[in-house]
Amino acid sequence: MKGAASGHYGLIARFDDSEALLTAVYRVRETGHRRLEAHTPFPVPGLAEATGFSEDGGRFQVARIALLVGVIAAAIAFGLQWYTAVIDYPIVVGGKPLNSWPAFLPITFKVGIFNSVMAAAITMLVKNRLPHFYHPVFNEDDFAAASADGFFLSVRGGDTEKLAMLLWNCGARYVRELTL
Amino acid sequence: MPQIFHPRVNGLTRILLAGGALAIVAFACVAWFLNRSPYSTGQGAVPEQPVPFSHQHHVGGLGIDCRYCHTGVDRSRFAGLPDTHTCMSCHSQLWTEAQMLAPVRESLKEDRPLRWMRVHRLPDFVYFDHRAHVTRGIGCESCHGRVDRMPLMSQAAPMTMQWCLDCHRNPQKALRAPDRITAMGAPAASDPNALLRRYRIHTDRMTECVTCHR
Amino acid sequence: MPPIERGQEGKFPQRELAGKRGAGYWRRLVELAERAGAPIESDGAAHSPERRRLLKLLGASMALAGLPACTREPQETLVPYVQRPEMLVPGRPRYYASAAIVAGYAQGVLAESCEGRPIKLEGNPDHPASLGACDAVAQASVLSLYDPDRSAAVRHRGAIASSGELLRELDDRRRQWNATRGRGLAFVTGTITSPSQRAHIDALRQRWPRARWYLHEPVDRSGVFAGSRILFGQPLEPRYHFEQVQVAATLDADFMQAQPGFLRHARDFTARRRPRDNSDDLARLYAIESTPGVTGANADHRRGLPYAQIEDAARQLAIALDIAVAAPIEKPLPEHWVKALATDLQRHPGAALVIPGDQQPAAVHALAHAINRKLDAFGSTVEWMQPVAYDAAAQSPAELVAAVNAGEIDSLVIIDSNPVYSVPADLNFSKTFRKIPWRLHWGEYLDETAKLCHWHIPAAHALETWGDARAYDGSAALLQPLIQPLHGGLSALQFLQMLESGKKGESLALLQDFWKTQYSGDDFEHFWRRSLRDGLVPESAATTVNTEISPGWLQKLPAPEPAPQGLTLQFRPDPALWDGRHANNGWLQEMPRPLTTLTWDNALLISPQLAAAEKLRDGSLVKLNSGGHTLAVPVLIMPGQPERAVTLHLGYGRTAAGRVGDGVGVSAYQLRSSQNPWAAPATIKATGAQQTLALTQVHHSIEGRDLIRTADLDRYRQNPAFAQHPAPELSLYPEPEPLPQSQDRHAWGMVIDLSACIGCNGCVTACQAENNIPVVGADEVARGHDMHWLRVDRYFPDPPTEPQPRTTFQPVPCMHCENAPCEYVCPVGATMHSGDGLNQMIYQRCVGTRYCSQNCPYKVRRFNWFDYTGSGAAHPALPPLQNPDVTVRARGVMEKCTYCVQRIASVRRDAETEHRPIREGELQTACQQACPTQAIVFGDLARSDSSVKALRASPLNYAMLEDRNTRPRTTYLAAVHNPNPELEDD
Amino acid sequence: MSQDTAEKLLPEGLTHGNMTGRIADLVLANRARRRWWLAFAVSGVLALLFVFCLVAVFSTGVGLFGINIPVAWGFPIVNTIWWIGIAHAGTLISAVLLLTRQPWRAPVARLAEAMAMFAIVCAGIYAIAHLGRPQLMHYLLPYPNTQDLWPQWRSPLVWDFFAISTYFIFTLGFLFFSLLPDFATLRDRARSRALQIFYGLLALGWRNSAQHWARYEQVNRVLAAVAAPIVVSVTGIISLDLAVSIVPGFHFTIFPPYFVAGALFSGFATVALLAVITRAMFGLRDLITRRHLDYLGRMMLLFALIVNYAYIQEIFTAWYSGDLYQRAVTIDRWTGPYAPAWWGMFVCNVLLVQLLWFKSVRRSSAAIFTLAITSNIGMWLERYQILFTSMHASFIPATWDTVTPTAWDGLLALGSLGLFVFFLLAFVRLAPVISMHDMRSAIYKREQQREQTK
Amino acid sequence: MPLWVVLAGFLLAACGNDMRDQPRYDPLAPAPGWPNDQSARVPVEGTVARDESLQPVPDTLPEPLTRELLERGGQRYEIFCSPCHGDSGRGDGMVVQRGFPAPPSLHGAHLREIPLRHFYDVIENGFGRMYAYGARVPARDRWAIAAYIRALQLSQYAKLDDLAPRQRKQLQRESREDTP
Repeated sequence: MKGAASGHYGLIARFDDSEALLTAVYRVRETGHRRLEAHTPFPVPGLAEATGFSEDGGRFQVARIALLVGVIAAAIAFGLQWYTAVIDYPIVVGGKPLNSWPAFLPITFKVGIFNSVMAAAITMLVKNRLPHFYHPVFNEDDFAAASADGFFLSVRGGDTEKLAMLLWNCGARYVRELTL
Repeated sequence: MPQIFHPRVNGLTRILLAGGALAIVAFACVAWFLNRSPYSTGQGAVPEQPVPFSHQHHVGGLGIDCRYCHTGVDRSRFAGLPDTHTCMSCHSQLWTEAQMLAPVRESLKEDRPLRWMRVHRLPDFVYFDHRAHVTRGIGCESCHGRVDRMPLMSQAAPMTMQWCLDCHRNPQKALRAPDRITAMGAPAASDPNALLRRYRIHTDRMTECVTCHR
Repeated sequence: MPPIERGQEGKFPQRELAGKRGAGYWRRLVELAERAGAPIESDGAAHSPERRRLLKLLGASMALAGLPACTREPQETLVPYVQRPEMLVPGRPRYYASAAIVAGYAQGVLAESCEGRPIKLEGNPDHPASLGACDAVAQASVLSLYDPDRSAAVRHRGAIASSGELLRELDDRRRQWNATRGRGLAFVTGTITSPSQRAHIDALRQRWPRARWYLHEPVDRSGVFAGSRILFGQPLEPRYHFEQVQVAATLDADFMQAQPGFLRHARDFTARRRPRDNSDDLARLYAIESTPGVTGANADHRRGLPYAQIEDAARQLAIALDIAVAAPIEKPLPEHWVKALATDLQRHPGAALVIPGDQQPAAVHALAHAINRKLDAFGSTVEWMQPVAYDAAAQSPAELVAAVNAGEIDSLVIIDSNPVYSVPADLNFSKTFRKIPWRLHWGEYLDETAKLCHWHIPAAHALETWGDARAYDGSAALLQPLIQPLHGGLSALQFLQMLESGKKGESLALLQDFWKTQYSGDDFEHFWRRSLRDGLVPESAATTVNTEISPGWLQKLPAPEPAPQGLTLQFRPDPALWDGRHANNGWLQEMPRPLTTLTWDNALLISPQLAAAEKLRDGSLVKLNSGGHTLAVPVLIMPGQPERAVTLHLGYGRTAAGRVGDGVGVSAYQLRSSQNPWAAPATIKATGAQQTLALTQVHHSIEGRDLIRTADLDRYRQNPAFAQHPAPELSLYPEPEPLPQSQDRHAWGMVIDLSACIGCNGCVTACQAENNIPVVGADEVARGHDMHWLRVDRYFPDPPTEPQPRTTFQPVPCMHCENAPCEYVCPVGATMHSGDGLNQMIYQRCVGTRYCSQNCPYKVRRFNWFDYTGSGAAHPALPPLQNPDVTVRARGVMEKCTYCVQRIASVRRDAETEHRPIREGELQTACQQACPTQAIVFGDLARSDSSVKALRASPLNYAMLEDRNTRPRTTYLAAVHNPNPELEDD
Repeated sequence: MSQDTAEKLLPEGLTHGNMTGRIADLVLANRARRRWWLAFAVSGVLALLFVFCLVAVFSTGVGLFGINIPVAWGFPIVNTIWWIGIAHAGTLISAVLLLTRQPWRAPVARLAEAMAMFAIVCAGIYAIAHLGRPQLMHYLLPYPNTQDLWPQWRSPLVWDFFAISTYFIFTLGFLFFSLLPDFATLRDRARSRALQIFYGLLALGWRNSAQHWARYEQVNRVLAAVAAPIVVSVTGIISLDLAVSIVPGFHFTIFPPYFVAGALFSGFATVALLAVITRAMFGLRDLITRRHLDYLGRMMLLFALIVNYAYIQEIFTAWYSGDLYQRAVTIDRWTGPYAPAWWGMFVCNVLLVQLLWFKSVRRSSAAIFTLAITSNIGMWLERYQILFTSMHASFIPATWDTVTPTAWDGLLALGSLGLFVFFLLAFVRLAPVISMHDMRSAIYKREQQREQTK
Repeated sequence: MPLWVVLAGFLLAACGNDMRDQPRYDPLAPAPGWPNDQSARVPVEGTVARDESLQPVPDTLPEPLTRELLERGGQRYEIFCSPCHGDSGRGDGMVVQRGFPAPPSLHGAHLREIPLRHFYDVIENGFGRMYAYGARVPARDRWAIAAYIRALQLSQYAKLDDLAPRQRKQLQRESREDTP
């Protein structure tokens, strides 16, 4: 099913290998385009940075979020155990002290880990905007190659003519228009 | 590769995700609420009794003491229900013709007991003891509500374990003087802690499992 | 279309259930009840079921949230009294004194009655035969009260008949008997100690003098009276006073388990054998046994001899004591042993006692009592009295068979006896029995005999009727009914009265009529009520007789015979089923038999030596041949069994006992002969097949672990603290706080005296009765799924082949460890600790991880592997019997001894309500209450004056596995034995 | 790793395109073969058997298992621990190899992850099935209830409950993220609309964008970093189930590391087993090479040695501690009713694995296959003997008893294997058995290295 | 599908007896199949329980007259008697006001003379229209009520001389104790 409304989204160019793509990315960014995406079948080192992704992407980097959430969750888990065992319904068990804090650690750890994993996963999906089933780049007929051996660069908006020339000049195999 | 999905799917996805999250929260809330609602505690339900016996009339109106009929409250774990004889103590003279009391008279005549529907029903694994409460200053009203205002008996308190524990952790608010146990609408005791000492209530023991479960 | 029989509404729907079997019994009852009370419209309106069903369906499918459920669960009802009896407060149990009849003799009980239903039996402290203790058989009789297999209707040729027809038929018969003065009429009874029954029987005999009277008692005590005839020329019965005994020797007498008065004997004798102080003198017990029994297991010196050699041993002893009897042909006992025994006996004149076994022949009795006379025991440790149950006129089953074959019997009335099952096989009784033209049976069950009778009349259970019975010392107890007969049976007096007068009398009136003839005072009413309340008729004990041994007794002794060569097969009454009469009782079937720990089966006890010789293991099937009959029996290796003797218990192999007892074990009666009822030559042959035995304990060696600490008296006197082992040096655990000492706080604890415990398992059944412990059946027991909360561990010495093993017993309930390992591993907190030291088990919280059991070092936790109590179970719980104060556990939950927390709660609340401390003796656990030897003491460790506290301070007190730092609240007093120093080398 | 090892792990002539095509076609193009259908049917029947047995157990009671009072934990717990061990290896292999950037990870990681996923499912089901009242499992959760009750936090089983559920979610996430780019590949290559939608939904709209990849690698790194602690802690907690208790054979402080090693041992064995089967079944001998088998064999040997050390340590401790009960248990293991289990374990885990010292053995498919099976059997026996010998004869001799497994035990065990295989077979048809994007990266790395060498 | 079957098995497990309803008879529970479905049964006529007294009922108060006894009697009088006899014993209780035939005043000459035992017997066995209260009022309470009635009468016609000397002293002592 085609999209109901059609309009112009941008351009997409296919390159033969990652180097060509990388140089094209640099070139296009030099001309001031910011809304571009490089599509490669595997992670190409440096490519993401070239498209404007910063490795330690600010405060909301996946690992940091994971750590933070994990620590908070662990604290909550410990607090819950302590509260329930010491405050809410203290009962003597096996002659052990009410606040058997070493026994609370495994769950504290588990809950921390669990939440940090969830946080990492969710952060990744959210920052990648990921359940995103419709995207204009899929309107490109050959885009399937991006998951095998195709290296693509899609640029949104901008001055179509100039950009197309630039991409040709960077050695694109072809440059095509992307509809909305 | 052609597009697989319609653009609207993106929005739909978001709605579904949000809806899913919301549904989980809603389910949790509903479950929480329902668990404590009269629907599952049985509060307020009025089972149909063989005789529409009105506590409002007998207790609120006539001022008969609870123990006249529930003779076991201060002697046994089980409060006891009046035998037919107890009803007939008065109704051999009052309303001797009333159709409404026909089952009572039948019962006496045929030596067949009345079968009252249970209103308060703890699970069998809970061992509640009326005597332990009634002789230690907990009045009927604390658990059964304003019986003197109930035309037909219904359960007033949730009777969940949490409800029991609320009082067992802090019984002061419910204590009464010994002569006020069966009184309805009695004001709270002025010095609950004195009563606590007077009744020698073991607040430390009262939340132990074995107090109520065996 | 056949007419459907319907039970009348309100009455027990017996007809529907008659003859039905299977696990769904109670369920079927419920269905019947539902059918009987068909729903009636509330407003008397008219609709057909279809329409209602439509509505219900709609209602169910259209429940609107928030409305009180359209169709709730069926409402529960409360059914109060029409007129509540005085003093009966629903929810509070009341107690009635009565008596349980164990092997014919009365044992005083108190029946706990909840709203008029008997729930549990406990010992009557006022009764001389129990002194508050209660054995397993008496405990279990309340289960048989509610046994759904009990006979519920008069039957004629197997079909249910009306009692009117029966009366008409009886009238015809009685007219005939009156005419012939009873010719051709015969009665069969068992042992009857009831004075009123005997009076009625005497009346019958007077009425029909030509009628014959046969006594059939499979476990008869004829040897006792035959022995006394030899000595005194008249049948007398000895009464032992163990409280006086300093040295006792038994000649195959299991007086702590299998003889009348055994509870009292055990109580009295162990009281002399437990040290409370290291200056105490302890009594000493020598046992000579043909089969290892409880008494022998507790003896200081024990010798096992085949049945036939007991007499030889008696002769040896008599000779050693200078009694001029003929010497035995071979001397079974070592000389030094006999000598030591003789000197020991002689050292305590007037405090020594030799006890002959009830099943031993007359000669042994005569010899034993001659020895007693010699030891000045008459009048001190043994007294003679008129027999409690002895009927000189009664004839034996063998004579009955002869009479029948001679055609002299045309009517047979069987009074609560089961000869078809239990008459020895050589008489071929059932075949003869069928020849009798008219046979009538009165009994509780439609048993083997009843099925072969023309008429069967259901008997009321002992807890349903008025009656009386005498105890071992002859004192009479009155039996009160605790409930109206559930199945409308007749009491014994009613039955006898019916025979006598053709009318159905009133049970109470009949009994009172009899006792009015016995009572000479003027205030009969007071006498009567007092006897009922106390459970004992005052001053009714049998009169003692001062007699002397008649001079010619030696001549009356039979000559010594050579011991038979080859294997002897010995018979024993079963400790639980006795002669088979309790076979349909699940509690008894599942009670681990003392010493063998076998349940649900009888096995041939063989000695380890024989087993080694025949290459037999526990459970190996052998072909047992005796007297021309052969049985396939599994064997069980029994250390201490005489090498050339094997023992088989009576009471199994029933075919018409009921759904519980049918087909359990094999019937020893098929090998028994009427001539030689207690021992017979036999052969065994291994078959190579194997059968699983439902044993509750399969490992018999204590493996050198210090779980049971014992010492002999000398060592104890030297080192009273011998049981105190040094604590582990380094403990990772924090020390617990000391016990609370306030008046309000309790610290429950238990001390079990290993010196006193004789391993009788009475406590196990008491706990079962008190705590709604289910019966699980043989397969489950065999899989290790037994459910008793209290087990009695029994250890044989290593190696098991030692000829004279000393067996040790150790009751193990939950220890209520202060640092309970079971608690901290439960993920849901279903088992936790209470402030007064109980290890609480909260069933409804348990999800069944079984981790607690893994971590309980004592392995006292039990798990409901299947639904053992529901209506689908093999032995479903009987609702009227269950203790209403104890949860009936469901599938998948763990359970264990709770220290009878329901009793604690109830007694404590009584005391607190009355603002007083708990009285001494007011609070007893069920096991404590039942124990004949008072080996179990329970109480409050926080009270300085409690007996538990005192025992805890004893140097003998130790905790099992104390090195695991579980700090149990149940501790043990180490056992102290009193062996004869002269027999040190034994 | 030197460059030539990387060389040999990948066949020549492998390009992004043809590699992707080959692996994707295993899923998309090839019709399932008879062998597969047969195996699928058989395992399906076994899985149904599993379900049937579960229903029987749930509706009748855990008494169906061969357990009783001294031995209250039987087959279900043995199998739980065993399956969890297998699961752990899967996760750990994938994660640790990722973190340490082992070049031979790519072809075997997917197998390891899938195996972990299905093993944890089996383990979880077993853990529930062994409960007496599984319908009340929620009592282990801290949720506000009208009884005001909470779980008992000191119990290792509560830790377990959290551990296994955490681990389940983690494994699911790990597997899914590993699959995400491959789902996109399959989406892009699928022909039928149904498959496009199926994989399209699973791929979440993955666009292979550079930034996607960047964050993807970040999250994979986080997951991998977390994997090790998770695995160690989960196994550790499982082992604490035993170690916390005072049962003589359980009460060892060495249990956690010992269990981890054992888990890895059985896990590597299972991966090796699957690798052998996969390369044979799908003709992937050039992608999963003998070198890979060699590496797997080495890992098996390594962890086997650790496990052997633990055995020695355990025996030594029992002897050295002087604890009567410990010593009795140890003797019992060798001589008691369950001695065959111990000796079987000894043969499998101690003797046979020594064969792996030989390179020829490590590189032989058949040998690895055999040893993998024996190692799994050995590890199962190890768990079996730990549980049964420790429990059947503990402190009080009167309580000693043995227990025999019932038919239900056996059927359930068989069924769980069937379920595992069933899931694996289905997985193999629905998802690529070798991680395509990892392979593409590997090829790219090789190209880069060649560039440099040029 | 297997999931559902497992779930069904799970539910089966949940269908079992969860101990909320146990196969046992709690007080006054119905017993299907027994007469009138009653689990509570009447003890057999003529049996004597352990807690029953063997002594004949005495003619006067069997225990010393204490304040505690009078208070107990007063409380029980309020519960069981006052609905008909009224708080003051004049036969004007609430139930009488609603049509129950009026009982005679307890202050009638006849009743002031009558021995205490009479009240005991009437409570136990009933009298005329008054049903028996023996089941509701245990023996000690009967004496307590009787004593209280006597005290009520005395309060109306106070004559100390009517009391036995011992009781008189008792009362005086009690009242003396109470005054400070």
